[in-house]
Amino acid sequence: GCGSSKSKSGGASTGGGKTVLNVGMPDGATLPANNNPYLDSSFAKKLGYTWLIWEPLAMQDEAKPDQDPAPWLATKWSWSPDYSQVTLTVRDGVKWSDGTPLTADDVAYSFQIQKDHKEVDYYSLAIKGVTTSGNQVTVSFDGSQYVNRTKILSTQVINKKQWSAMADPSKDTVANPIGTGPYTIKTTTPSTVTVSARSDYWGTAPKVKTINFTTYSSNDTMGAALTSGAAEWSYYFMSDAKSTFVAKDPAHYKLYFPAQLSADGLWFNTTKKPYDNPHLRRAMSMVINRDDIFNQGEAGYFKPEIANVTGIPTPQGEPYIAAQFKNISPVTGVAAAKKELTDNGFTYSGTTLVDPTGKPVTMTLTDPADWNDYQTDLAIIKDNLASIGINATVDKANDDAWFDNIAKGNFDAALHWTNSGTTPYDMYDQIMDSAGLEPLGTAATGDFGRYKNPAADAALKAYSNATDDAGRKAAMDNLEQLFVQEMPMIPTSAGNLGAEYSTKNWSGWPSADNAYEAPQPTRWGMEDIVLHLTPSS
Amino acid sequence: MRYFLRRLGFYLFTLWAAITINFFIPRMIPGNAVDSLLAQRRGEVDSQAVQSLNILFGLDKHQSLASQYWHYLVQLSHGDLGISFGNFPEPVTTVLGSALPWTLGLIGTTTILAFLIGTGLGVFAGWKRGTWVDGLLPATSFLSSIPYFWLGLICVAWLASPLGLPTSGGYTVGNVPGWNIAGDILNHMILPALTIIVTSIGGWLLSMRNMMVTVTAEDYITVAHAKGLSGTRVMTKYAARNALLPSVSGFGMALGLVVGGTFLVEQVFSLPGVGLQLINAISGHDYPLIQGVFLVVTVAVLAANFLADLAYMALDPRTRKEG
Amino acid sequence: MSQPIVVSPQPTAAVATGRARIRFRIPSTKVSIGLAILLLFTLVAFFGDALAPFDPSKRSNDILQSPSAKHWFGTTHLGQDIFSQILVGTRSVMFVGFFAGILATVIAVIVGVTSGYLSGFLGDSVSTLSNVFIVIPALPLIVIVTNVIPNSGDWAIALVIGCTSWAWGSRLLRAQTLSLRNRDFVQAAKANGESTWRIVTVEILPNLTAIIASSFIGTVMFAVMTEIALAYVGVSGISEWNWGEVLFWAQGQQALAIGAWWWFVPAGLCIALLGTALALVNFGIDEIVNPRLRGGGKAVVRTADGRKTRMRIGFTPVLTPRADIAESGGR
Amino acid sequence: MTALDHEVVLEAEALTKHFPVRARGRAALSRVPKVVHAVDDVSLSLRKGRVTALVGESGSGKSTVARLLAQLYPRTGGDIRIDGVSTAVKGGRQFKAYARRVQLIFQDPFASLNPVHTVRHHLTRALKIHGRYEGEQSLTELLGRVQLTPASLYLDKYPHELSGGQRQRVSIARALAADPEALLADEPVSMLDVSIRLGVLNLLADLKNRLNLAVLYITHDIASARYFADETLVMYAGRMVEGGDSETVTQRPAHPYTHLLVHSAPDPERVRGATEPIDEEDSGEPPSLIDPPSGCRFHPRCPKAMEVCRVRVPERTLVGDAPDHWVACWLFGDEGGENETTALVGKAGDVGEVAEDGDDAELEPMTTVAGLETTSAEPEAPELEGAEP
Amino acid sequence: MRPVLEIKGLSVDYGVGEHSVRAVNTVDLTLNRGEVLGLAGESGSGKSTLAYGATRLLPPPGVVTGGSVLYHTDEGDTVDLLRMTDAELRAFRWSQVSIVFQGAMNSLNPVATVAAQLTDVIAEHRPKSSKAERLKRAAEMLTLVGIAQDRLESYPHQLSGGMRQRVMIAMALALEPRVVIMDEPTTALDVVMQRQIMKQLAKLKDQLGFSVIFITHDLSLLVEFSDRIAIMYGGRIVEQAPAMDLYDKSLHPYSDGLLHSFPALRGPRRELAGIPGSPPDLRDMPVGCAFQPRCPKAFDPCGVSPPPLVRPASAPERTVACYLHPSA
Ligand SMILES: Nc1ncnc2c1ncn2[C@@H]1O[C@H](COP(=O)(O)OP(=O)(O)OP(=O)(O)O)[C@@H](O)[C@H]1O
Ligand SMILES: Nc1ncnc2c1ncn2[C@@H]1O[C@H](COP(=O)(O)OP(=O)(O)OP(=O)(O)O)[C@@H](O)[C@H]1O
Ligand SMILES: [Mg+2]
Ligand SMILES: [Mg+2]
Repeated sequence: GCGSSKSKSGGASTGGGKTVLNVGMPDGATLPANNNPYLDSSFAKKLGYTWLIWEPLAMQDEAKPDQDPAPWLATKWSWSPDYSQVTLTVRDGVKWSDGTPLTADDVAYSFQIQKDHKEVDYYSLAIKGVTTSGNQVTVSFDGSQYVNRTKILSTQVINKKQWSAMADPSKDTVANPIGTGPYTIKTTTPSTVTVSARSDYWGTAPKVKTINFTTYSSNDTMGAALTSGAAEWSYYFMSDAKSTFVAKDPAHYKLYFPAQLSADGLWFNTTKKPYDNPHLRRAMSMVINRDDIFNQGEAGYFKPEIANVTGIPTPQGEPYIAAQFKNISPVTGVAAAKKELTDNGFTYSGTTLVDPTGKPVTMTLTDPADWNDYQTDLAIIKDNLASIGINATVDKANDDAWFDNIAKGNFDAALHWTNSGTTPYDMYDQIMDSAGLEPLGTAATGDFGRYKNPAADAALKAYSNATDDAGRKAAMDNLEQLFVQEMPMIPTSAGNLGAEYSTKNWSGWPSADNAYEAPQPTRWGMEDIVLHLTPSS
Repeated sequence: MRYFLRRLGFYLFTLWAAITINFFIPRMIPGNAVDSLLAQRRGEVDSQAVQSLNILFGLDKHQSLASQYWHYLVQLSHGDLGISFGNFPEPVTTVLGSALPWTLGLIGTTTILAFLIGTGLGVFAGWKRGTWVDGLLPATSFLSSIPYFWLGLICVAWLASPLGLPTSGGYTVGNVPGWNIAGDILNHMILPALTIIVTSIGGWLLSMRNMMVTVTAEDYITVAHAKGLSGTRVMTKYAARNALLPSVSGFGMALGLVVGGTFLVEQVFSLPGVGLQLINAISGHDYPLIQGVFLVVTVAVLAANFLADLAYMALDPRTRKEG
Repeated sequence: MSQPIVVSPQPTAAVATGRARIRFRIPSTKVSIGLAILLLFTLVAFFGDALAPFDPSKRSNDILQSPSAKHWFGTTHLGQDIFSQILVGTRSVMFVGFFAGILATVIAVIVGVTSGYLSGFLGDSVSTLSNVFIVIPALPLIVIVTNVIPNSGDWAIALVIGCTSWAWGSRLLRAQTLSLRNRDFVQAAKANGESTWRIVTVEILPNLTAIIASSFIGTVMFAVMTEIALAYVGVSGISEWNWGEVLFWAQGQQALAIGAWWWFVPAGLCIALLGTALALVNFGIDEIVNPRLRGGGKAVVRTADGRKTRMRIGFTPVLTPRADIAESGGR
Repeated sequence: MTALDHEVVLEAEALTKHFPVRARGRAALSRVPKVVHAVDDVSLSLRKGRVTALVGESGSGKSTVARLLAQLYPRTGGDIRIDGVSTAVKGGRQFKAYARRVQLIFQDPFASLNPVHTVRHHLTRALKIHGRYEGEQSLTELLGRVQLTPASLYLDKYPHELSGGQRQRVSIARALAADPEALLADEPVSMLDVSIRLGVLNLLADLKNRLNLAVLYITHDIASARYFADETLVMYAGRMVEGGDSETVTQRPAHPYTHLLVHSAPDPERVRGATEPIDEEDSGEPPSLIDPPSGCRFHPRCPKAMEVCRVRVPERTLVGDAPDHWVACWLFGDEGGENETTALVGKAGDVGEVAEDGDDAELEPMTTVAGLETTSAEPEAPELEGAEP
Repeated sequence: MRPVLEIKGLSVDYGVGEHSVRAVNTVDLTLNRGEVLGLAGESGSGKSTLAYGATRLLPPPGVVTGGSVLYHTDEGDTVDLLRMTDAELRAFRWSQVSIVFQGAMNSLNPVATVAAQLTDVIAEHRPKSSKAERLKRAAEMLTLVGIAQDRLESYPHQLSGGMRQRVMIAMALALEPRVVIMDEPTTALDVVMQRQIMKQLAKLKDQLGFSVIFITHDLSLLVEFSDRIAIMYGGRIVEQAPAMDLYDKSLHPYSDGLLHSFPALRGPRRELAGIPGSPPDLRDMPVGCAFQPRCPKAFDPCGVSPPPLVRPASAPERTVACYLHPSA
C-alpha cells in the first residue's frame, strides 16, 4: 500500500487516547494550500476542511432534504411570505478564532461580499440588499428564493475584518483563515493540511483533537491509503471496494452510500430516430439488467439498484410510488421486450432488430472514459441490448467533449444522473419538463433528451402548484404513469452521497442504522459528523 | 555571425510557431473550463454555479480568438503565463514550478542514467558482436518493447511490498517536510526509476550497438589494432568515441522530451509532475496551464537541441571552427 | 603487337546461381523468429474474430476466473473471455500500428527527402515544419486531437498518430539525404542525364532503405504504444477491442490489486512480443538492404590449434590448411 | 597535322569557380564572404579526335574544371561553349541533351557508383537514358570495351564486390554508354595496374580515332599524358600555367612548376643515372586557395620568383619552341613585366631567350629540358597498338 | 643479408567453406634487413591481402589458411606471427612491424588530435614513458617527416592528404620498428608530393635502418626506390628480382608484359605492348599456371600444374615461377 509502513505516522493512535483523524481525498493537488472557501479549486473545498473553519447559518442533512435544517450560527430565521427576504438571528457567544466575537456585521458581510463580487456568488443568488439591526440580519433578494432556501442557509459566515481587507476575495489564498468553526489550521504541507481543535469553540468541544486532510494523487493511492488505514474517511468510487477495502477489515472498514431521490439512467436523444419511439425505449428497459449493473458496474454498493419501473429509488421513494406500480420490476425479459417491439412495427432480420422504417437499430452509448462504473454499466447495457437485436457500441468520450455533447443534445444515448430533491418531482422535472428544453446545439441544463410532452408538462405543473397532499399524490401518480409509458430515460441506479470510513479509531459515524447525516467528507454535513465522533473503545 | 544569427532566427521561429500551435490546438477541444469542472465533479457542482465560475475565469467576456492570442503574446513577453483555471488562483508559473522538479528529478535523471547505461552496454554489445552477447539482444528488445506504464503497474503490484518499497512516486503523503524528506523521496523514486530505466535502456543499447558495428568496420579501427593498442583502448577511444556522435543528438531530443513525454509514468506512480499536470489541464480546459506546459516543453526541446548542437561540436572536431 | 578488345562470350549460369544465393539467402535465426511472430500476429489480425472462442464482449457467469482450459487467459469482471479479447483486439493494434507507421513513414520520406534534396527556400521551410512538429509534444497533442474528433475509430486514431509522428524520421532522412545529395554517385547519375525524380527515387531512396525501414519499425512501435496508451487512459474510439482496451478495463477494475493478474499480463506481454518481433526484423533489415553487410558467411571458425574463434577485425584467424586444396603443401 | 585541323567541340573561356566557405567562429564576423578560388580564369578547348591532358597537383582544380564542363556546378564566371554555342544548363531535358554530348568519368570510382545498385543497373540506366539500350547485348558490348569480360561475371556484381580498377572501368563504360562527343575523364586509370591502364588508355585512343571523340584526360601520370594526349595543359592552384603539345610540355617544360612536376615523376632511368638527380629539398606546401598568393600563385615556391611575380598575374605567352606551346610565367613575359623584371632580377631577358632557343645551360631547370630534348629528338605520333581503325 | 621477415607458404582465403576464394596462394617472400622490397602486380592479384594476411589484420571474411610468417628479431630469435596469441600480437605490432594503410584519411581517427594518436601508441608500448617524453617523441617524429610541430594539436581533417600520409609514416616509425609495410601510400597524391614522401622515407630508412615492403602499381616508382621487386599474379608471387635486374630483363612473361605496359616519361617513346586477355577469376582459377591463358609463350606443362617458384639456372640471385625458366 502507498506509504504503507512509514506513513503510519499520521495514522491512528498516538499513545492511549486517540486524537487524530485522517481524511483523504484523491484530488492530486500539490500546491501551496489555498484555503479560499469560495473556490472549488481550493484545498479547503476539495478536501472539505472549509466546513470546519467557516460554519453555515444552519445545518441541513442532505440525505433528508425534506427535513428542516438545524440552527447553527443562526439561531432563528424567518422568510417573508414571498420568500424574497430572510431575517436571521445571529447566535450569541460565538468567538472567531482570533478571539473577537461574531457579530451581525460579519453575517451581513458574508452576503454583501456575494453581492459585490459576482465571482464568489456561487449560487447566483441575486442578493438585493443586506441590512443589520442588533443581532439580526435581513437579506433581501430579487424574486422568490423558495427553491434556494437551504442554499442560503448554508452560506458560510466569514470574518468581515479579514475579508474586507482583501483586494480580491476570489484570488486570495486566505493564508491565515479566521473562522468560527471548531478547528484552526495547524500546519500545511504540499499534500496535507492539519487542523486542530479550538479550545474556545462555541459548541461542545470536539473529541477529535487533530484532523489531517490529505490529498492523494490518484484513486489508486487513495485506495491504498484507505486499506492500510492511513486514511480513515474518504469519498470516491472504488471499483473493488468490497474485495480490496471492506474485506481487509470487515469489522471496521465500512461503506455507507445512502441514496438520494434521484436516478442515474440511460438518457436518449428523443429527437433522433428511432430513439424517439417509446416502444423501443420500453423494450430496452425490459432487458437492461439493473442487478448486474449494481453488482458488477457499481461494485455492489455505489449507486443502489433501481428496482421499480417508475425509476423511483426504493426504499427511500417507496411512499411516492403509485399503487399499480408497487413492486413492479422494470425488467420483464427478452420475450416480452421482443413482443413489445414486434407489436409496434419493429421487425427482425435474422437476429438484427429493424425499425419500422426498415433500418437496423444501432446506437452509440457514450460516457467519459474515466468513469469506471458507467463504463461497466454501458458494457452490460450493450450486452443486454444485443439480446433484443440492437447493435450498440460504446464510445469512451473525453469528459469535456461528452459534457458538451450531452448539453447540446449531440448523442444517441448516455448514462447520466438527474437532480435530486425532497420528492421524485425534481427527478421527473429534469427528465420531462420541456421548460428546460433547448434546441439541439444549444447547451441545456435539464431535459438533455429534448423530451417534449404537453401531458408531462401539465402534470409537473399540477404537482408544483398543488395545495394539498391529495393533489400532489394524484399529480405524482400521473407523472409515474406517463414516465412508465414513455420511458424518456431508462433509470438504472439511484443517486447517492457516501463515504468509505473506518471505525477502528473513531465511532459515531452515520450509517444505515444511525442515519443522522449525509456521510460525505466534502459536504457541509461533515462538521456535524466530526462533532459526533468519539474514540472507539 | 551570419550563421549564428540564422540559427537564432531558426530557434525563434520554431518557438513562435510552436507557441502559436500550442495556443490554437487546445482551443479546438469542445467545451470550456467551466463545463469541464462541472463534468469532473459529476453533478456535485450545482448548475447554478456556472455563472460565478464564468466570471471567475474571465470567460464571461467574449473575446475573439485573435485578441486572446494577441493578449497571450503580450502576456508572454512579460514572462507572465497567466493564472491556472484548475488551480485557481495560482499562477501557471507556480504550478509549473512545483511540478517541474519532480519531472526533471525523476525523468530527467532516469533519462540520463538510461542513456549512460544503455550506451555503455551498447558499446560493449557492438564490440562483442558475434559472441554470446548477441544472444542477449532479443531480451533487450523485449525489455524495451514493454510499455512502461504496464511495467510500472506490475512493479507496483508485485515488487513494491516484497521489497518494502512505496508504490507511489513523490513522497510519503502527510510527511511534514524536513531534512529527512530527501531520503524519503529517493525511496519513493526507486520503483519509477527502475521502470523507466529498464524500459528505455534497450533503445540506447541497440542504436549504440549498431553504430559500433558500423564504426568498427572503419579503417582507423583496423589501424588502431595494427598499432597494437589494447582492446579496451581501441573500443573506447577509437570505436565508441566515434560511434557516440549520432547518439548525441538523439540524446538531446530525449532530454528535451523529458518534460512532456511521460505523463503515464507520472500517472502510474502518482508523481505530481508536469506530464500529470498537462493531462489534468487538458481535461480541465485549463488553457493557461496547457500553454504553459507546452511552452516549457518547447523551450526544453529547443534548449536540449541547442545543447546537443554544442555537445556535438565539442565532440566532433570536424564541425568546429576551421583552424 | 596489337591489343584487340576481347569480348569472350561465356556461359552465365554459374554466376546467376551465385547471385541467387546472395539475394535469397535465408535470413538469420533472429530475423526468422521475428518474421514468424509477425506473421502470427498478422494472421490473428485477419482471423482473430474467427479464431476467438467467445464473443469478446459477451458476458457470462464465469466472473473473474483465472486461466483455465475454457478461458485460456481467464475472464473479466463481466465474465468476458480475455483470450478472445486479445485475439479480436489484435486487428486494431496491427492496423493502427502499420497504418500509422506507413503513413508517418511516407510523410517522413516525402518531407525529409524533398527538403534534403531540394535546396533553397522550399527545402528550408519544409524542414522547419518538421522541426516545429518535433518540438510539439506528440502524445498530449494526440490526446487533444482525438478529443476533437468525436467517435473516432481506428482510422482516425491511426491518422492522427501517423500525422503527428513523422517529424523525427523526416529529420533523420533529411540529414542523410543532405549527405547523399552531393555524393559522387548522385552527381554521376545526374551527369549521366538522369531525371531528378529518378535520381531521388532510384538512386537516393534505396540508400535510405535502412533508415526508412528502421524508422518505419520505430514508428509502428510508437503507434502501437501510443494507441495502447491512449486506450489505456480511455482516449480511444468506439469500443473496438484492442490490447489497450483490455488494459483499460483491467486497470479500471484494479485487476492487479484484486489479484486478477491474468487480466493485465497477457496484453502487456503481447505488446512486448510484437515489439520484440519488430526489433528482430530490424536486425535483419540492414543485412537485407545493404549489399555490403550481406554474406559474411560464418562468424565462428575453428582455428589451426583447434579452438573456436569468431571472425573479428584486427585479428585474422589462422585456420588449418584446407584439405581440398591439393597444392597447399607446395612450399 | 595541327590542333587547328580539328573542330572544337567543347570550349571553356575564362572559366572561374569559387566555392563559398561557411565561415565559423571569429572568421564569421568578417564582412567579406570567404571563397575557395578553385578555378580561376581557365580557358581550354576540346577538339574532335584529340585528347587533351590536364595535369597538375592535387587540389589544383582539375576535377572542378571537369565538373564545370559537365555542368554539374554552376560557374562563377566565364563561358562554356558547345559547338560554339554558349550553354548553361541546370537540369531537366536540357541537361539530358547536354549529357548525351558530354560525359564525365568521375575521379573516385568508390564514390561514383551507387552502392545499392548492380553493374547491370548502372549500365542499363546509362544506355536507356539515351535510348541506346538494345538488350543484354549492348551491356556485354559495353563491358567488353573496358575489358571486363566475361560480362556475365560482372553484370550482377555490386560495386563493393569489385576491385578499384574494376570499378573504374565500370565508370568508364557508363560514360561511354551515352556515346558522347566529348568525354571528360577524371583520372580514369589511377587505380589500375599498368597493363590494364594501358588497355583503357588504348581504348580511349581508339574511340578518339574511330569516333572522333574529344577527350579531356585528367591525370597525375605525366608519362601517360605524354603518350596518350595530343595536348597537355598544366594547372597550378586553380590557374592554367602552361599548355601545348604533349611531347613538348613533358619534355621541355617552360614553367617552373611544370618543371618541378615533370622532374618529380618517378623515372626508372634516373637510377641508371641517365638523368641527373634532382634535389630540391622541400618543394614546399601547396598554397591555400581561400587566400591564394597574389600575382603568380606559384611564386612562394618558385625558385626563380621575381618581384613582379608577387604583384601581377602573368599572362599567357607563347614560348615559341613549338607551335602552340604557351606558358603563363613572367620569366617569359615579353612586355608587361619586362622592364621591372629586367631591372629587378636581370635574368628575365635571358630566360626569355633561353626559352626561345631552348639551349641555355646556366639555368638549372632548362638544362634538364635541354638534356631531355637531346634524347627525344622528334616528337612523333604516339604508337598506339590498335589505334588504327 | 639477413632476413627479417620470412613469409612461407602463406595462403589467405576470403570466407570459409564452400564459397571461399583463395586470394593468396602459398606465397613465399623474404624481406631482408634494411631493404626496400617492392610488391607489384595486377589489381586484385592479392598484394594487399598478402600484406594484411601476414600481419593478421585482414578483416572478416578473410582467414589465413596456412603457412607461417617468421619474424627474426635483432637478438636472433624467431617468432611466428601466425602462432601468436592476441596479447603477443598486440605487443608485437607496431613495435616490430608497422603498417601504413592505403587511405590515410581513413587511417586516422577523425576525432582525435595528431598528438593523441601519436602518443597513444607510444604509451601502449612504452608504458614507462612520461607524458612529456611521449609528446617530445611525437614532435620529433613530425619534424622527421617534415611537418611543423605546431600541427600536433591538429585534427586529421585539418591536414592535407599529403600531410596525413606523412603523419601516418611518422606514426609508423614512432616506435622504430624493424619492418614497415606500406600499401599504396602515394597513389592519391600528385607526383611532387609523392616524391617528397618517397625521399623522406628513403632518408629515414637510411637513418633508422628498417626494412620496407612497398606495395604499388607504379613500376617506375618501384624501380627507382626499391632494392628488390616481387611481382604477383593470381595470388602467387611469379617473379622476384633486384629492381634494376627486373627492369632490364624480366623472366616471367607477366612481368615482361607489365614492363612493356608503362609509358616512360623520358627517353625515346617506347612501344607499349600491354598484356592481352583479362585477369583470372579467383573462383575459377585456371588449372596450372594462372597466367597461362594470357601467356604468349605458354606451352604444354603450363596447363598442368602451377609452376613452383624457383631460382632459375640462368640467374640464381632471383626467383621466378615459370616453366620457361626451370630451376638449376
Ligand atoms: N564542393 C566544394 N566546396 C568547396 N571547396 C571545394 C569543393 N570542391 C572542391 N573544392 C576545393 O577546390 C579545390 C580544387 O579541387 P579539385 O577537386 O578540383 O582538385 P583536383 O585538381 O581535382 O585535385 P586531385 O588531383 O586531388 O583530384 C580544392 O582546394 C578543393 O578543396
Ligand atoms: N571481402 C572479400 N570477399 C571476397 N573476395 C575478396 C574480398 N576482398 C578482396 N577480395 C578479392 O581478393 C583478391 C585480392 O584482393 P587485394 O585487395 O589483395 O588485391 P590487390 O592486389 O591489393 O589489388 P589492388 O591493386 O587493386 O589494390 C581480389 O581479386 C579481390 O576481388
Ligand atoms: Mg580531382
Ligand atoms: Mg590493394
